[in-house]
Amino acid sequence: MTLAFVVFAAAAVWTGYRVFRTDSMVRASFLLLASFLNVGAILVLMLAEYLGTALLFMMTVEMVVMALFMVMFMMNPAGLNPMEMVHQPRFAAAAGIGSAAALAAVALFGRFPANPVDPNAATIRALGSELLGGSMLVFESAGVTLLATMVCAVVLSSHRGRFGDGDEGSVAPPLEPGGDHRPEDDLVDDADGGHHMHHGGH
Amino acid sequence: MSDVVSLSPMLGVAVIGGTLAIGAYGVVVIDRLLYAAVAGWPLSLAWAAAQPAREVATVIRRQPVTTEAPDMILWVLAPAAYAGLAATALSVVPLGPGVVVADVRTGIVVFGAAEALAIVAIFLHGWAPNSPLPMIAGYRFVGVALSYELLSMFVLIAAALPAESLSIGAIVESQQGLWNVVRQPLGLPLFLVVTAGVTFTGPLDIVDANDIAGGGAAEDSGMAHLAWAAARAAMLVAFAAAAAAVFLGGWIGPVLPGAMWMALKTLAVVVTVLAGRHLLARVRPERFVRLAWTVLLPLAFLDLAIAGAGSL
Amino acid sequence: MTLVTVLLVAAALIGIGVWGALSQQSFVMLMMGIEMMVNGAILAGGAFWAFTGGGAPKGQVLVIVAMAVMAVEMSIGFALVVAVYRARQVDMTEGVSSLRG
Amino acid sequence: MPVFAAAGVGGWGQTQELRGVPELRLVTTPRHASVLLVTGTVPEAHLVAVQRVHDQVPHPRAVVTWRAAGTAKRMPGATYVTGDAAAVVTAVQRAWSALEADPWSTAVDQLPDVEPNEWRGIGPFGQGGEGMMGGTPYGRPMAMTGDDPDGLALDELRLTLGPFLDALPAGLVLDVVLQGEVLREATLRLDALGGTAADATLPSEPSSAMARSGLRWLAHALHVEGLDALAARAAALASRVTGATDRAALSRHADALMRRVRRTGVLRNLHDVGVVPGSGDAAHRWRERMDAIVCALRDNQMPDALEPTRLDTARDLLADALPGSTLTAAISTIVSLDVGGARFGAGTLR
Repeated sequence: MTLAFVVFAAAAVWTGYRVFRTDSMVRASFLLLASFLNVGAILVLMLAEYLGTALLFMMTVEMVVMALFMVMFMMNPAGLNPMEMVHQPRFAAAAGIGSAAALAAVALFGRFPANPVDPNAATIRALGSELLGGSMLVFESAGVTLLATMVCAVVLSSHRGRFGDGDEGSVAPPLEPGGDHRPEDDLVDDADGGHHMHHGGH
Repeated sequence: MSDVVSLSPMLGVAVIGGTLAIGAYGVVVIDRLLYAAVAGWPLSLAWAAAQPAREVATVIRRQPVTTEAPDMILWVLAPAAYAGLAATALSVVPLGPGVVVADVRTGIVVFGAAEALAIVAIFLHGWAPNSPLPMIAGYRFVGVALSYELLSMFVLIAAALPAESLSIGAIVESQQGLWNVVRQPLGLPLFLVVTAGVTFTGPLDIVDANDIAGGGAAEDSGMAHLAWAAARAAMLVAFAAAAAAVFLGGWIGPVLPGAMWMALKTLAVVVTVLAGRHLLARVRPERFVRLAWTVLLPLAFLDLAIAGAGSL
Repeated sequence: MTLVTVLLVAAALIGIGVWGALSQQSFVMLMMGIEMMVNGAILAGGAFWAFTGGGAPKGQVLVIVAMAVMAVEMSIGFALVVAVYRARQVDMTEGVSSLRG
Repeated sequence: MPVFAAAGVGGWGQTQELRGVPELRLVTTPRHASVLLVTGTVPEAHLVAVQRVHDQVPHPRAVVTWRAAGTAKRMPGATYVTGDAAAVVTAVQRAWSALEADPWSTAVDQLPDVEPNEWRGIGPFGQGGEGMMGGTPYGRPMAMTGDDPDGLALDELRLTLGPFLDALPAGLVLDVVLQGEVLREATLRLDALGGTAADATLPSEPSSAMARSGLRWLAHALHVEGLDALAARAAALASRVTGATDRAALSRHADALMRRVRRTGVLRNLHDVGVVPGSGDAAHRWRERMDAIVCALRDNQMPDALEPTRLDTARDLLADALPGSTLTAAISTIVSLDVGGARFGAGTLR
């Protein structure tokens, strides 16, 4: 049992690290999926059976959508081009290690009540009745929020906005970061205000 | 719940492995027979049975050719993952009265997770060879698969309502009096659509399609091609067994022993799905997506409503 | 597999998420970092439910809400990436110095 | 016996008839084949392409050429067949058993194993494109950013669907620019089809010749739409159409076949696909051509619906039909137009 936990934990952390180290975007999204699968497995080990499998199920579809999004914006088949797009690496690493250390400290020195769940309790039945019983409001509001999210996502990404096209008056980014836009940067400024300057990868 | 003898792990692996192997071979033989029947060739069981064996003999000796810069890990992982998911999906399905490899209380959610991961495996199989046509196949499959994958969850949950449990064994138990195919008429057809989709057979074969030169499998040769075809047949067996268990009463049947009933029903589902392959033309992907969202999904909601009303 | 070990793993995941989110330039990778953080949070939630919560169903509801949060965050994130791209023709965090206008 | 058929001038029609032969199994990609069948004379421009297809067939491989006057000497070690379909089947089986006996007798690669185009070191990241995108690393096209009508800059992939793609009629090359599965640009070309090798397998009597080539087109079209079994039935019927046989039986069989095809829903699928000025949508062309086959057989007529579309007319017909459609719809449109009379051997269709 603990061996399984160690294997899943190590795999989750390793694939999580690899997500930001790999070149191909699609590989990154599936490495993230692998990390989630391992976390789901740990949840099942901790007798949260429904949570684990539901996490598996939900994250798989989410990562497939993310992969679809990747290929849509970046159709090169296997990510052959080097993708070194990192900024402020040292600061990020310091922040990452700092937050991990802080949380680890809480884990190590915090005193938590020891009240483990007993293995043969019908946790799923309890969850079911809880979802539709005590925290019905939480469950329904989560559902409605998801509906609102769907509508908002479509509105945000559609070409035609309420006040005209989404890309009206959109200007090309200045060549050097931070500088303001210089009109002469635009190679071709045709009617619809868009421009056709080839810019760097994604 | 009758006393469920949960098989020991090694025995379970043997049972699942054996069922999938025999089932996959049977799927290919049935496919050859249906092909010969529709093509008007003389029907001979001997010829249909010998065909896969001869084919495997030729494929095993063929040189596995790879493209220049493939994603080799994913290319090898995809068929293995797809076959593994077929085994996972079959492991939660009871093969006989009280005989189930993994008696999991959340059988349906495990089956749904296996199905969702199968979509990832198929996309990766198209993505890995780093060649345009397989990538297009994987890419358009994901667009279509996301639209009909919801159907299977609604339909399975509808079947779980009368059983008041997520475990497929309990669902089979709940069909003692009345099979789900009668109680929830919309359930089986929608599930067959999902079965044809995830195993890309029949009208929903947009992955290894003929119009893009074999699609996802265009760059496979030798053992890679054999592994992919075997995994695909195994997934069809797993889904057929699940359809038989959830909708056709699983091992419930008057005279014959339970496992025999299960085998007959799975065979019936496999024949219907494969017949669809030779009698229905391949769908247009973009039109099927519209059909799935605007027609099939409301039907799934209706099926859930019927099930809800039924088990009030 | 005690509470402390699981929490350490969750801390490591959240740390990787923070590092990823801050170090990557492209919006989409930044969102992956945020997803990694929520992943750690879900693991921590599950651990508290299993070891200290005594199987209280409300603990599981919290984790389910965390999953819903992740779904919302991802879809709105992608919609924002598309919208920002339309407005600024850029999808790197570098190019967007301010979101006004 | 998995066979990949590469068809040259005048050879495409006969290959479609091989779908009706139970012993052979025509596969869609050279990777799945053990025997390469080259039918008809491969024109000069496509020689490198046929050699590339030859090298893609995995070892142990064998080559059989059928009525290939010009290409025979360029395919070393190939068995050369001039007879009818039965002769081809025996030749393939003999070549196959020779491979079984001695796998080392496999045909050797004809092209040096070097990348088709120079790309290393070009561009800032050395994959031959601009920035981190584009170029053709390892000879495979890589996407480049391009605007799409929805105002986003999605990635475009330039692709050439070569002269021997299983889904396109023989000799046709389709250059496409793809965004996702939608075509931005598509140009159709027939590189070079020198000479007018008469298609000797067609019966002399004109109406049977038209009916037989119509059935060959139907066999290929059904295969592309995913109905291999019905394609085999159409191919078997095509091989039985010779001038002498009695027409009544054949037209009854043809009528039954057309009813089966209608029942598969393929016409409903092709509704509103590839609407081309002057000849309606793909479903209309299919219906027209299927009725023409039956009436050509029954009352010995020469319906003009069975006339293949000349390439130049097809090119401007498709000029606005292809861009904007998906790749599947584009291929179905080209197949429904029956472009390029290669079937007739009339190689002069420029």
